[in-house]
Amino acid sequence: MPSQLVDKYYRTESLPHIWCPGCGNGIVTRAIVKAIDNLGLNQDDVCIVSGIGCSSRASGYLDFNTIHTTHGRALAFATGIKFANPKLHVIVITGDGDCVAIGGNHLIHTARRNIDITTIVFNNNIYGMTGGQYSPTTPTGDRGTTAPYGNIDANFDLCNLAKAAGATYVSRATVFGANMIIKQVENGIKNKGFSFIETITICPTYYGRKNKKGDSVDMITDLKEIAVNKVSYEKLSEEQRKGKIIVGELYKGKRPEYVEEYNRMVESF
Amino acid sequence: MPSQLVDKYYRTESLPHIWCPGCGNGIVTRAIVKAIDNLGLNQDDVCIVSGIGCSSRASGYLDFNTIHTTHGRALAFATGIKFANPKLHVIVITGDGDCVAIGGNHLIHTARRNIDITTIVFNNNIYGMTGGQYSPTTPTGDRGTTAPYGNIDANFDLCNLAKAAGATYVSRATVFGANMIIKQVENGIKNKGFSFIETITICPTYYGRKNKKGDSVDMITDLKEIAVNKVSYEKLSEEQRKGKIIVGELYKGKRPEYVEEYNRMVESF
Amino acid sequence: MLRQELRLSGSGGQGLILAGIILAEAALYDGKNVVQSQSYGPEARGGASKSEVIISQAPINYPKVNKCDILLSLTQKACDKYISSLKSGGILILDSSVTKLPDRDDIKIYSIPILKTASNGLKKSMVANIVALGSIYELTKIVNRVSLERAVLNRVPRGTEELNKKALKKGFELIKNYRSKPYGEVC
Amino acid sequence: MLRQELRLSGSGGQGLILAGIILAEAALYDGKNVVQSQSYGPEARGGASKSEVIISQAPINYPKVNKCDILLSLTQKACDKYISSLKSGGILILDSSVTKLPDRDDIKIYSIPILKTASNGLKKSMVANIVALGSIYELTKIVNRVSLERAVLNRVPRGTEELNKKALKKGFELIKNYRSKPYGEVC
Amino acid sequence: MTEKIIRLMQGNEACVEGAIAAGMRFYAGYPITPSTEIAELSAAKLPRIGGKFIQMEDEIASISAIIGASLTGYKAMTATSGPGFSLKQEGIGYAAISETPCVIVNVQRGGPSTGLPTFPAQGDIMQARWGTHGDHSIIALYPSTVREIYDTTIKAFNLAEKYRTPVILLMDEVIAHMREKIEIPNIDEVEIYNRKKPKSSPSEYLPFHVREGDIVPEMVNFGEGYRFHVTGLVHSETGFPTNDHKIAENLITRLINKIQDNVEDIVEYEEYRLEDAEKVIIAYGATARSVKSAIDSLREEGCKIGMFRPITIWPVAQKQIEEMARKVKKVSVIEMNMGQYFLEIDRIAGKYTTVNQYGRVHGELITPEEIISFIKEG
Amino acid sequence: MTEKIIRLMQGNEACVEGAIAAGMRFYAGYPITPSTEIAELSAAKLPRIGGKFIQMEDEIASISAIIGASLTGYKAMTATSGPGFSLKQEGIGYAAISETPCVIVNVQRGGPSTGLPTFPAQGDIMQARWGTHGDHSIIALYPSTVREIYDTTIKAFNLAEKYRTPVILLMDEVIAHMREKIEIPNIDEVEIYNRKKPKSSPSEYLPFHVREGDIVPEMVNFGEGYRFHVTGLVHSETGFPTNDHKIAENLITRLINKIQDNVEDIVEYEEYRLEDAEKVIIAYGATARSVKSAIDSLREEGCKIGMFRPITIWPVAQKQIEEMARKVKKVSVIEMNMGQYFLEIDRIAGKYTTVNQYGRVHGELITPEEIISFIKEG
Amino acid sequence: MGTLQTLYVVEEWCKGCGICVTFCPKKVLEIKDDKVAIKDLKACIQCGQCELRCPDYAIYLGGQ
Amino acid sequence: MGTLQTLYVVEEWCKGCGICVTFCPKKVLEIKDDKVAIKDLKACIQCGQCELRCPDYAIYLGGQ
Ligand SMILES: Cc1ncc(C[n+]2csc(CCOP(=O)(O)OP(=O)(O)O)c2C)c(N)n1
Ligand SMILES: Cc1ncc(C[n+]2csc(CCOP(=O)(O)OP(=O)(O)O)c2C)c(N)n1
Ligand code: SF4
Ligand code: SF4
Ligand code: SF4
Ligand code: SF4
Repeated sequence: MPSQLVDKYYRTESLPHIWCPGCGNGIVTRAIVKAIDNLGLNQDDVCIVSGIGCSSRASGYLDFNTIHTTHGRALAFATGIKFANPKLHVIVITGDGDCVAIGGNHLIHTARRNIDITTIVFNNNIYGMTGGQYSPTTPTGDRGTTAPYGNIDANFDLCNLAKAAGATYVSRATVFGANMIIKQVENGIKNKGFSFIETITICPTYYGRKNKKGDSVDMITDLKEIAVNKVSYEKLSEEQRKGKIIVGELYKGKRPEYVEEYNRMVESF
Repeated sequence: MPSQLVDKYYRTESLPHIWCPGCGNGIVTRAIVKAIDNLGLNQDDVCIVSGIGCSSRASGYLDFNTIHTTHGRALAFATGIKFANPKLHVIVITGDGDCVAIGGNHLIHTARRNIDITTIVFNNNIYGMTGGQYSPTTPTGDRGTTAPYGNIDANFDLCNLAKAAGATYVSRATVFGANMIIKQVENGIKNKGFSFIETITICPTYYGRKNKKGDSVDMITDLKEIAVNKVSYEKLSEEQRKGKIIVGELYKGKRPEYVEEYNRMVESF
Repeated sequence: MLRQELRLSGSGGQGLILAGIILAEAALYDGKNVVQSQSYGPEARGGASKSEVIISQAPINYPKVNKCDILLSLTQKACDKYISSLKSGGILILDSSVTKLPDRDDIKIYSIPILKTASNGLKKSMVANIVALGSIYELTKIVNRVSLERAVLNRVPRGTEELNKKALKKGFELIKNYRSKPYGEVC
Repeated sequence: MLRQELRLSGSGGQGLILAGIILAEAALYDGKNVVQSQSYGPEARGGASKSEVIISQAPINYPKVNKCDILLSLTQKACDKYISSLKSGGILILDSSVTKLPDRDDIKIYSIPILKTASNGLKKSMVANIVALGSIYELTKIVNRVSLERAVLNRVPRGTEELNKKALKKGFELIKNYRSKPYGEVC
Repeated sequence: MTEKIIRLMQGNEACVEGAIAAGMRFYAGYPITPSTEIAELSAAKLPRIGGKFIQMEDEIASISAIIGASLTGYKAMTATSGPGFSLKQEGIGYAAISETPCVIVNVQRGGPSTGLPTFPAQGDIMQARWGTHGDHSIIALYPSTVREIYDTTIKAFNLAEKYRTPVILLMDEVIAHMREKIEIPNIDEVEIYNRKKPKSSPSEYLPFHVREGDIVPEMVNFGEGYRFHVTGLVHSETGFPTNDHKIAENLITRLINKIQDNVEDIVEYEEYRLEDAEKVIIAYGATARSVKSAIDSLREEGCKIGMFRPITIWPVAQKQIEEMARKVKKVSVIEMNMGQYFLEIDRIAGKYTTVNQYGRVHGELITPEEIISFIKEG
Repeated sequence: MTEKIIRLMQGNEACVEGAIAAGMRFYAGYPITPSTEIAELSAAKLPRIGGKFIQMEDEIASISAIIGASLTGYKAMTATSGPGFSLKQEGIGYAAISETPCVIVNVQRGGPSTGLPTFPAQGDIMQARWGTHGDHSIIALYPSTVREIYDTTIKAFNLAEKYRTPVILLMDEVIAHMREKIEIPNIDEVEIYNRKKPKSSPSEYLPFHVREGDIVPEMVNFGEGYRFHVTGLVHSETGFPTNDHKIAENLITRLINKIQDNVEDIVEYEEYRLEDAEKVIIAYGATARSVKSAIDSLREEGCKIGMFRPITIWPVAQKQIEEMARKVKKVSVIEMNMGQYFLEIDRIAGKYTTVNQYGRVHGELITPEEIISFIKEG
Repeated sequence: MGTLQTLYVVEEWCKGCGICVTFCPKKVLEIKDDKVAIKDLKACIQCGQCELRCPDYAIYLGGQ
Repeated sequence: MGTLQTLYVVEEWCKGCGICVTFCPKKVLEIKDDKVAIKDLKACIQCGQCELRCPDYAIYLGGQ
């Protein structure tokens, strides 16, 4: 028998999930569900939209209105859903590849419109589903099956990008700090506008193996060392900052929300 | 007989161009050509890549290696060209729609890779070629044929976005300050990396007419009022900043350039 | 008058598409079948622009104008481009700014100051299209006058109704006055 | 031996795809025709995994294994899933961790401690696939031993050659020792 | 009964009016000539009638958004032209496999690529059928008058809902941009198909199960208390992905058969002067108008000729064309392309009679004169 | 002469090896199952032999980048599968109208949409021909053994260069992922077609003019001193856009005819035991391997049956199929789809003989046993 | 009784990654035959660290 | 002579937008019959403002 939380919010008949042993996706997914539970949202009023990738398989396991879309387009589908039925709390689950490789354009435009969608990126620094190719978040120099000599691309700072594009809630947490993810997802959902939450997760099977990061236990404990909050980060020297990730709530803004603006326009007739 | 500059760098047999009377596109195009002339680049070594739109028609008028690609994809074509033949100075001419509506993903990724391409966006705040629909840079509240009641979308700050995505030279100028465009294009070409130059231009036919901005003379002289440099901007009050545009060189960074990194990798074998 | 084909030509911005629509709508009020179409896109930008109207008692299948019965040309360029499409025996209405008259003796040519009337007489060059409509009407009676007036009022921007009524009338007059001159002078 | 079909089954990560490739390559060194294929994608993630090899004197057209002559199963799941695909008269090689033996009396079953040998005897569970190959060889002589050794050395990661040679030998021995036991005990 | 409204209307406008009459209340799009007026009119009208209009960042986002909106219960539409239609192909496949009703308008222009953006063509006929990857079913309709655009747009929505499928509405620049007389029917005379409320309760609801006697699974909307899953992966009746080969085959064949088995309900066509015809022209869209003119002239000269005009382009009216082919001496396919529908007609009719083709790709509507001389020569 | 190299090689690997042998030195792609190994191997190999590999942000960027690279003189390739192939359609049309040589590999998987990502299908046969908007020409090849993948990839590059066209290399998951014996030919035995240097000087160069006796315009590379213009708009011989109807028609028909007029040079096929066959199966790719097995069995039982296997899928080998159809009692098209190539074969052969179809879409290779019973029953 | 009843394991779901073992501050857990096993239930302080990070929902605290 | 020869107009290209007229600091230019016209050549100081912003390359300074 599963836990009450899992029992209530998961389609338990579809468990165990397809994710590898030690994959962080399950941790992030639970954190999202816990946040929804904490907020006491009605399951019928929640819509989970995902793209394609390991992480995007999460939608199938969750007992809400769920849709597993095409690769990279989750935010565009989500925009259609939210705009059509603003009653729904629309939550997007997406991978780093899904969200910012093929899907980058939808990310920046959804942020620009500040439509009330909460996006959680499962950033495992790799394309997991297709077997370990480097992604736009694979740190420079790291390996993937398509970067056998080390990746020469620079990697995105996703939070920076989301903020520049117009997101009004931007935060980052790691699967080590799973409680932080819960809090951020809660706040992201509460923000009336586009919320962007980057969760740093672990793919021991591909990213870990390709880059000799050890097993899932090594990888998750490493995150403890790497993740620092903004205040601490600012105190670090340039040298010390190398390899560190800033976690926490990085930006909160206030701008008109898209659907509300539309309604305002309609009311003005 | 055209001017020496025009005679040398334009395919004069294709002039006069298709742009409307008073359209700013001709001004920006000349500024680019002038910058190339100032730098003394060999015409055979310059490749102009454009997308689809009024502005993107510029490539056809210019006597370099030129390619008019598909809508939104100029930067992806340009990446192929530059990576394949790094000897070429690759200059991308694109519209606000081309570059950041349909083409937004290629923009952020080209910036991320910091590949040595100079991009000049002809930002006329509208989709000109298709007859005046609002674009991601149409200021909120302004009208387009698809925003008959005023645009409810927020508009991008393109320079901010390009910077957050990783561009290493970011600047903005207006067709009023055409000399500034020339200087910026020169510096953009000189920057070994991805350069992003936003030029604010005028579309009297659609953006102007739809938004009662007067004729081209009114619109171009308005730009004088609107454009301020960074230093002056910072001195303005919140209130005074409304409707202003910051012009000048907004960001210069230093990061490894993509093709050089590739070569470095190859040399390391 | 089974099928009448008109081509209104000039340059982009002269409102010829609207003129075509108004004419078509007037014919529709008359209970006729009608098809209106136009040249489109960047072509219309700067270059020659055209609007076509087919008016017919019978249903209209082929919806394009090939050889037209009536051609209006407000610019030299448009005249040069489309003159060959005017049927033998057809009517050519030219703005008087078009100075190089076509070398055809199988058509009737009317050269009248449409643009000047619109910009001088009415202080609004944007009503040239309505002036032209007035002249076309007066010359061809291709639609009922009541229908034409109704169509004009239905399609012009609110607030410009009076101006456009005046323009229409000016158009009628251009032809009325014109008639008094001998044809010889024009051809 | 016109066409021999093998299916190597177990769970993702047990190196069975590599084992299939090595076997196929060995057969190729023997001058045979050969096709190797495998189950793919997320299926292979966590769940059952399989690798298939067809070895034939004649050219191989249909490249898939339907009913196999030889089945290796390293896990209970794999055994349960694929047992029905083993031909009557075929050979089943089971890891001894597979405790629920299939209820078939038309096949020969060999239950041998492949995984244990790999993880205890060699202190490297990753060579289970090579141990299995050794056993398959010893049991079937489906390829030449020299070819098999060459193929192993050609395909395993640099630096692990010795370890793998040892694993192969352990595999041979598992069968050699096994042989001495009466079949009765297993079936 | 209220008075009939007679208006001069542009083709693209009739499309929007028809869509609204059919119940379209969600439009997402990205402008492109010669379809742009559809977006522009939707932007003006929808906000005023409780509908939603959104201009998306590109065509891919547009089709994604309408699929999302449709899943919440909206009748949704997007419109585009060639290059945008190419970009929407992946999304069309998603709508097909997820059985999400939606209408995609493609106002064809000269191709390939940017081609001749402001000139007409009929070059996307085969793409409408085969543009997305994998086996799937599709419905594509093609009107040829402004009034028919209105009616066909309504039909497109009805079929989309009835068969839970994306429906392609094909037009060409000629009919999209021309204005002609249209008599708008009274709304109560128009048959509108609305999504049925489910008979199942949330707990027994199987989102992709077809009830005995039904054509498609009952469709429930997101947010109505039925929490189901939608995916572009092959899925079982539960909606959850599976690799089961039997289920996969059942799903794909069901998707195809729900259309194929109901061809008679879906196909619509016009027969023009066919009664005693010995020669038949097959044409559609604007070209069919030229063909009518040509036929009238040819008939006057005593030529026994008629036209079969498919309004439903896909699925093809195989039975009707076969029957016709058995009776006539020659079938000519006339289209503004290099021979696309011709291939399908040749396949069907070629077994019984001679089939030939006349096509132009020069950016102009084929004229009656051309058709007359083609028929006389060949 | 050096010793022949015999290796065990995966289909996807043979594709990369063949491409490199053909001169491919630029690869841009985005990973997708089951084509990913092509990207992975290109990433490993190209940097070591003076080539360029780049992973782009998506499939659209990938095809754009290879077109760009090709214009600078590189032989360039991208590889993908169903969903990515749908996304590349606009770019394929651009390559077609701009006459830019490039090779697009589509390793087919079960569709539509995300479908069955790890299982084989042959569902993109028609899409390869008709996936992009507008009229255009295309060449599509489909090998069926690992060795043939190697050879056909070389052929794909040769045809791309010779006819200045995008060439689609179709595969299926079965042949892409299986390993078999391959004898790699000596590089000097392989015929490689390289882009010809122009005869014109920069000042007289007309980038889209076909010289008397040539098939396509001379191709010059960006940066070689010829400053010409490339566009996806309809263009004249100068490369500059035009709306001239005559020029438009000339261009489009030339694009189609350069392929159609040279079908004999382009088509390649295998005839298997056809000599005295009364029944013929048409199949391609992995399915053709099952068909061979089935034919061998059927022949043993005395059934006079053979196979016609197109290696060139598009343009179709119309003449050969016609000739064959005249001689046999029945033609059966067997493919892993619901009847795609069947339509084309039915069109061609159906005028002379009975044509039927056996198709499966369950994600497994059709077995010889199935084929045998299909042939016996029908 | 409290602690004794509140730690549950769903054995079929456990993939044996060992994350819970590492995060458990009281060394309550261990991996046995590739699955989690409760080694020392008495030591459990119900901190929930295991449940919070188990990627497979295979261990949790019940009741209250 | 200097100034006199240095200001050129390409009449066919001029679309009469009037931008040059506005930017000319010396009121050298005017619009006549929808085209630019040189009203007062002597006043021209060759500042190049007109050339810099003429969208149609219809006016420029030559020589040097
Ligand atoms: C259009 C398209 N292109 C490519 C793919 C193949 N594909 C599936 S998932 C994926 C990337 C997955 O990476 P990410 O989004 O980071 O998710 P992860 O699997 O790592 O959780 C790719 C490239 C696809 N399904 N569709
Ligand atoms: C795939 C595709 N979608 C849409 C279009 C139609 N289209 C052509 S240009 C354009 C936008 C032009 O806007 P912008 O890039 O700002 O350039 P401008 O014309 O304003 O200079 C659009 C939507 C197209 N050609 N291709
Ligand atoms: S491949 Fe990586 S991301 Fe995907 S399930 Fe396995 S561990 Fe997780
Ligand atoms: S429409 Fe606007 S942008 Fe396009 S040419 Fe005219 S003025 Fe310039
Ligand atoms: S050069 Fe200067 S002064 Fe002379 S005409 Fe031009 S703007 Fe006027
Ligand atoms: S700026 Fe150029 S186009 Fe405009 S009026 Fe002056 S010369 Fe003519």
